[in-house]
Amino acid sequence: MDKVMDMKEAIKKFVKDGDVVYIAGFTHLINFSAGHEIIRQKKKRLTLCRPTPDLILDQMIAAGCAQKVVFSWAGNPGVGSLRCFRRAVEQGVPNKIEIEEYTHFGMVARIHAGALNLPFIPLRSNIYSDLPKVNPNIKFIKCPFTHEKVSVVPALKPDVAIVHAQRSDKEGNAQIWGIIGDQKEAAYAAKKVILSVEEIVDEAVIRRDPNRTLIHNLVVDAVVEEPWAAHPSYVQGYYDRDNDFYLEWDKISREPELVEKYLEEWVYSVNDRREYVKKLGVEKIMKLQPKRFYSLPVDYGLYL
Amino acid sequence: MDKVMDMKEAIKKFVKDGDVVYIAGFTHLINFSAGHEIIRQKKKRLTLCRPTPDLILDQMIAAGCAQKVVFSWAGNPGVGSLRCFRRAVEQGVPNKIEIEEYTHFGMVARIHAGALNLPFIPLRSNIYSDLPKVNPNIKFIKCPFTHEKVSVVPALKPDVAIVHAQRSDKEGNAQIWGIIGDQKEAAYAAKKVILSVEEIVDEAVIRRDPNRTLIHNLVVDAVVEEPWAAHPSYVQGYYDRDNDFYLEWDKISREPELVEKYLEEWVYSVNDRREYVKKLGVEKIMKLQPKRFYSLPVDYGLYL
Amino acid sequence: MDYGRNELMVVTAARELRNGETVLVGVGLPNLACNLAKRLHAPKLVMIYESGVVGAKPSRLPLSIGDPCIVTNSESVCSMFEVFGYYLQPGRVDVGFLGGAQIDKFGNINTTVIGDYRKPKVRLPGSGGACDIAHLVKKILIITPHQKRRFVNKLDFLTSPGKQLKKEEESLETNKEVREIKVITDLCVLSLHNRYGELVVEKLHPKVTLEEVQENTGWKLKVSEELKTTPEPKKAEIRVLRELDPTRIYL
Amino acid sequence: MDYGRNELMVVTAARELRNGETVLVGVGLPNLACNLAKRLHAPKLVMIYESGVVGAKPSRLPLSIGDPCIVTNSESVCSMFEVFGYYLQPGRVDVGFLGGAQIDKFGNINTTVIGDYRKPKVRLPGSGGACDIAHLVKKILIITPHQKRRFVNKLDFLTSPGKQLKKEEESLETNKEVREIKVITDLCVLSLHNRYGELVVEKLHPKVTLEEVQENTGWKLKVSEELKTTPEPKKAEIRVLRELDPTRIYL
Repeated sequence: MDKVMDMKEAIKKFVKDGDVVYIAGFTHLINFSAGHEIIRQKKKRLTLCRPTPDLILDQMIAAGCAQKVVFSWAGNPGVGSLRCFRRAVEQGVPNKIEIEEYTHFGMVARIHAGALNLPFIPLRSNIYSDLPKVNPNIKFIKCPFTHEKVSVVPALKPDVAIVHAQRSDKEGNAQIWGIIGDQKEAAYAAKKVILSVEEIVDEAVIRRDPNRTLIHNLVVDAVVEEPWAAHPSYVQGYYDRDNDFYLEWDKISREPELVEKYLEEWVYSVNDRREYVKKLGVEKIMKLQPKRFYSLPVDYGLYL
Repeated sequence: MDKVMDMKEAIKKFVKDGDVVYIAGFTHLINFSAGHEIIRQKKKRLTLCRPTPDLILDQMIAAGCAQKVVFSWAGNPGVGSLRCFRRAVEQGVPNKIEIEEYTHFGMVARIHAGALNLPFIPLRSNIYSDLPKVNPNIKFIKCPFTHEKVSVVPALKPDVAIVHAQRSDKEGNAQIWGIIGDQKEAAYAAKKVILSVEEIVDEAVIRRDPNRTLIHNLVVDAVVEEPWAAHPSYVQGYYDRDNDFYLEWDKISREPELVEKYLEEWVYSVNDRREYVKKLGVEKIMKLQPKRFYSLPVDYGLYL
Repeated sequence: MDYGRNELMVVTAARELRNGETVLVGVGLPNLACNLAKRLHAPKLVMIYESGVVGAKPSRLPLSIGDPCIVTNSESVCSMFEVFGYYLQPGRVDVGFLGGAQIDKFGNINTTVIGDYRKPKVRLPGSGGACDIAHLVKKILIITPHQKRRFVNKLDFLTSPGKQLKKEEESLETNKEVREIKVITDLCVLSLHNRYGELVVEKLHPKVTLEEVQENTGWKLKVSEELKTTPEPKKAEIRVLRELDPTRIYL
Repeated sequence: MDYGRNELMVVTAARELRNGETVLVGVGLPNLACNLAKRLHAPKLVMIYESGVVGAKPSRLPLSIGDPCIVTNSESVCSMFEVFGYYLQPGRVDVGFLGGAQIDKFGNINTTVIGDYRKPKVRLPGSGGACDIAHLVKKILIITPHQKRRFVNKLDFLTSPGKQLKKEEESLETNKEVREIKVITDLCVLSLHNRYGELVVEKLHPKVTLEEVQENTGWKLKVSEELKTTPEPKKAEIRVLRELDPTRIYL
């Protein structure tokens, strides 16, 4: 019944070769710790789904974990190309990968439909684009009421979703603030859910603000207390995005050898996130610390 | 540009005879103040939409404002019948009303689709029920991907939505906690939105906790500062539900004469909500006050 | 120990709830049954209210399922669309409590109308979430007084499906297997039984006869081959139950 | 006052934004243009980021549209599905900023691939929200360097529609009227014009000739009958702009 475990155990238990894996997070809360552990455990033939693959999928693709990528925008945000992704698509290095692409709205609508257990969902997009020509999963139907033509996409129900949050209790009731992206939908759509958090807090902290709970423990299979799990992505109120690393990756990822070296140094030679953070060093940690800026409490009232 | 006005002006400006009106709120935050003002201004031939008509529609029906009711559960929650609603449906008193009914899921899916500007939305219900036989708006289609049969309902886009919230700034950025029901969807689905709040707060209060903002000012047309607007419904943290009145209404509503008397005393003879609250009296006000029970603040971080 | 009819019904319903199950709670007796189970044998019961509150710890007995006391100190609050969409529709709710003005032998329920839909004798509240719940939960529990006008041979209107008779091959419903339905009355416990394809008398309450049950039922009842007597409430059950409703609103 | 090419582009784009409009902000130059407009002539401009942040007041220049500085002190944060669903899809966004590797004369954009989709020469990032934005906003603004390889006669892939050429009668798109498209380059401003049905040169930047523009464009350009010269940036515009990007990341 106890869901609390470390990342090693969580990945071992819930990610299988060939799985459809959804690592959630739009810029914010991207679970690099889980991605690195998947690389260390040499998981293979994964179908990796994310609207924005970001550096984490770039690294997983370079490490040979991916068979297919389902996405909507494969770039290095604010910087440029995702070069390992491109090498795989353009040259089949280190292996050929299949791609399946949507618009952002299409991707989040798919995971939203998955969370709702709907077979499909309509959206007003796609109709004038070439995307439906290369993706048979973008179809068009007529509205049964207005007879308008509207595009539809199928639900996405990953085998595993990996989400990161600021905090949860040990059952996995998770609270998130800042950009919430696709975190909730991913958790509710997936068959298994690995939740990692910056801190596990007492149940009472969660219950003091139930409207803040984005993910209920019912859908959570593993709870991992993993501070700094998101670096070089960020956690609102806990640490800043490491923009320098996003710029640096642009250089590293130009050369397969440099990528190899990076993975060796920061993933394979590192046992877990604790070691990774130690390696990051005090200076980096201090530099990424924001100033405190608290919300005001709200009154729920005690009704006796 | 200034949206702040009193309830009289808001109703006058935004509710027209014959309009489709959606007063939001599931048990919580039901805007009785707006309902009473609509009665006072003798609005006619309204199509009134609410999953749970509750006492507010019972009173509006009794006052002759309604031509049609779109709903999913027409009862007095925890008490029994909505007797004025029944008299209208069973006996055409004070006037015949048309009804259009759904399941709860169907109703909230309709307003959800309206908020999203989708023409329709699928849901997994209705198929074994007699409801589709009496409501042609519940249709069935085949999923274009899985070929399963699934029920669909059309979007609901009211002319006016009336929502109540704990607080907003004067532009109408509204924060709600406790049961959020259909408040957000109603606001985003409607052509015009009247927002009333227990308190108008400084913009800075809202900006300290942007994840708490349920309704953005973009969709809000009128902001009314109206303490106790929800009584005998309630506002989480501000005042309790007046369960005694819900029980009392069961007696009042048995006799059209008693209803008439109630409306005369508590609606027609009262100029506005301030007078209504004065009439409620100190004892009642004090009795409905919960004890303070605050959430804990969260840290958004200041990123410089 | 002395106990009332409602107390026996609530205790019997509570025993149908298992630890770790997720239950969609209604007000009144169902709410008492859930809270009783949670305090006794099912501390990990997850209580979901259709108002959007999940993991509630109510400080008092709520009159409605939207009471502020179920929000304060709960684990999570979501919108109404979300409670149906994220919990009920994906089959995350094990048990749903329903009630109704009319029930037929397949566990179908009418909460819409007595008489003709267009010319109602009595207009009832309608579906609410009941039809959705009936489509989507694994197990339906019904608590109701046993009266002939309620246990009818033919419903005036089928609001919420029991056995989901009109099963169509291409249908989408999550729970295609024949699911469990238990009807707990003040006379007996009826159960939807695979072998009979309809509700059968499974347990008779203490001192109740089969004849008495049949007299109050609008169709010829089948009886389980393993008919039992409903166990009497234990002292602890009655004690906790009365703590839950100290002013005897429902008991 | 001296100014750079990017500064002129940003100032020109900023002037296209009106007070009270709602704009879907991209990173880089579009973000600068929005913030510039907001500080000068359009204080009521509502900035929406596709990351779900509405009414942002960024304390620094964000590198990405998901930066934490756009969250702190914003008016509202919602999920990504909600920002597309509640703001873009109902037509609540007036202006969208787009960019692209290739643009054709109808304002159609390619951000997907150079070469064949299945055997790409260069795999670009893909649509992101661009295709959705292009379907659903009233006005599209494009800021881009003016190069022949960008301004092509035929796109390798149509990611995001400009004029929405393949208009089908039964289509659902919100903005059925011909909407406004402005392309702001380092040479000129092109505008989708009803009369011509394609992009026409509307304004030439100071010291730029029509020949220079044509040389850098892959199709025969039409020119507005009321061709104007782009007004030079004002001192105040340049001053505020440089305050916004003090370390000259984009300028």
